[in-house]
Amino acid sequence: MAKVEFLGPINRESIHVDIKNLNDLKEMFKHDNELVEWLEICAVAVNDTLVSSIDIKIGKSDKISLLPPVCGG
Amino acid sequence: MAKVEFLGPINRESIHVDIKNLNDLKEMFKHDNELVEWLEICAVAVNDTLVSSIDIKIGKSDKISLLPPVCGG
Amino acid sequence: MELHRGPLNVDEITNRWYGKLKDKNYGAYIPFIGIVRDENKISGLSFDIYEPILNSWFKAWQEKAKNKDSYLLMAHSIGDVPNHCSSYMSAVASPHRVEALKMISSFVEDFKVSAPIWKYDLINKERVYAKKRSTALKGAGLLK
Amino acid sequence: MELHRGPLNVDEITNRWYGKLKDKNYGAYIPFIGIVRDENKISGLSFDIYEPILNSWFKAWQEKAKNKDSYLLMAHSIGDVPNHCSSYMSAVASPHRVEALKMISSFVEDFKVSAPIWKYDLINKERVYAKKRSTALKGAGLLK
Repeated sequence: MAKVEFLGPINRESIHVDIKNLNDLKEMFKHDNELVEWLEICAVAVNDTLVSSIDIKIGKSDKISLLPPVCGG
Repeated sequence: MAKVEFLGPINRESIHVDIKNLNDLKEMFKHDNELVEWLEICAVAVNDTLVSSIDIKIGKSDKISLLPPVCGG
Repeated sequence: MELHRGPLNVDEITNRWYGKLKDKNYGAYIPFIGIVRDENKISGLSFDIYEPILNSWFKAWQEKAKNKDSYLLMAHSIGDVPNHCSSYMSAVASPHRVEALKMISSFVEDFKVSAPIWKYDLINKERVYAKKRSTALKGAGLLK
Repeated sequence: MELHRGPLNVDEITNRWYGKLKDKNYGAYIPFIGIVRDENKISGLSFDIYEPILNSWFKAWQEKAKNKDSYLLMAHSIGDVPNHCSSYMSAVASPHRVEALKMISSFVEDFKVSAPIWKYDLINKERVYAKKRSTALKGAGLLK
């Protein structure tokens, strides 16, 4: 199953999900009220590369990361 | 008498001159062939302030400095 | 690129970086040092970092620098950094000053909006996410 | 503003400057370090400085900096500086990074064209005025 990790201030344990693409993940999260406000502002990386298409295919060993707004320095 | 100093690469001893304004100095230097090429590129300071008018009056205790092109750092 | 737990030792890092670069025939060397300001009643800042994406972001910048015969350095804190201490340093070395000045500026600005680092205010010993001062990454909102 | 005979001791100056500033609640500190490049067959550079005008030029910049809650520092060599040594350092400390990045850039650029400092290449132990790389000061040619 693909791994989903929630980075920085989202402060949630990673989960494992059985999905075919990012759209499936979007569907899965739709009713997670706590997560909804994060989803609006989070970028998404697949295997540590930021992605911009919801149709990207997800395999069993892929890692998906949710990245909230950043502020280094 | 006013003092004239030649800064940096001009490499000349200071001189003292009896002049009323910078125009007098210009006249005085006109036939100094060695100096002519410096005059074209030198800025002029009176009492350590850069000046832009040839008509500036010069008193006995004033100091005139010729400043060639600069390159610090 | 180096990450340190807690505040950066500015003197040690500055001197080590300069020692590494000074004989390499760069004409201009510009470090940038970020210091935690005492403001908004904080006692300090705290940082989380996602290293894999930070590393690839930095590598891409190092390539850009290399194409201009330049070299980049960076250090950042993980965890808590008290007021008046440094949490972030970066530096550029270039053959000439114009390139170096341009690059340190564009590097630091891109760092602020692209580096996967999360900042928290330390208030009454609690970590409060600095959401208002943060910038959404490119492509944010994909799953909304 | 400090002038040193021969090369600058970069580590000593960097550490001293940072020590002086770090508790003053500046958020960004940017030193600029100029290093003599081994090029054009020189063994080093040499400098003449006219201090009275350099001092008033620097004072005017310090005022400008003060108006933006910032602070400027500068060090320069007098006389000979061998290749791979530093002849020029400056630094700005500001509350925030954007101002600091802007100011170090405009300060260094104005320094190059306004500071009354003359540069010579050291070639075969002779001082050769770096005329081609020099910039005429404002109002140049008044007596021509």
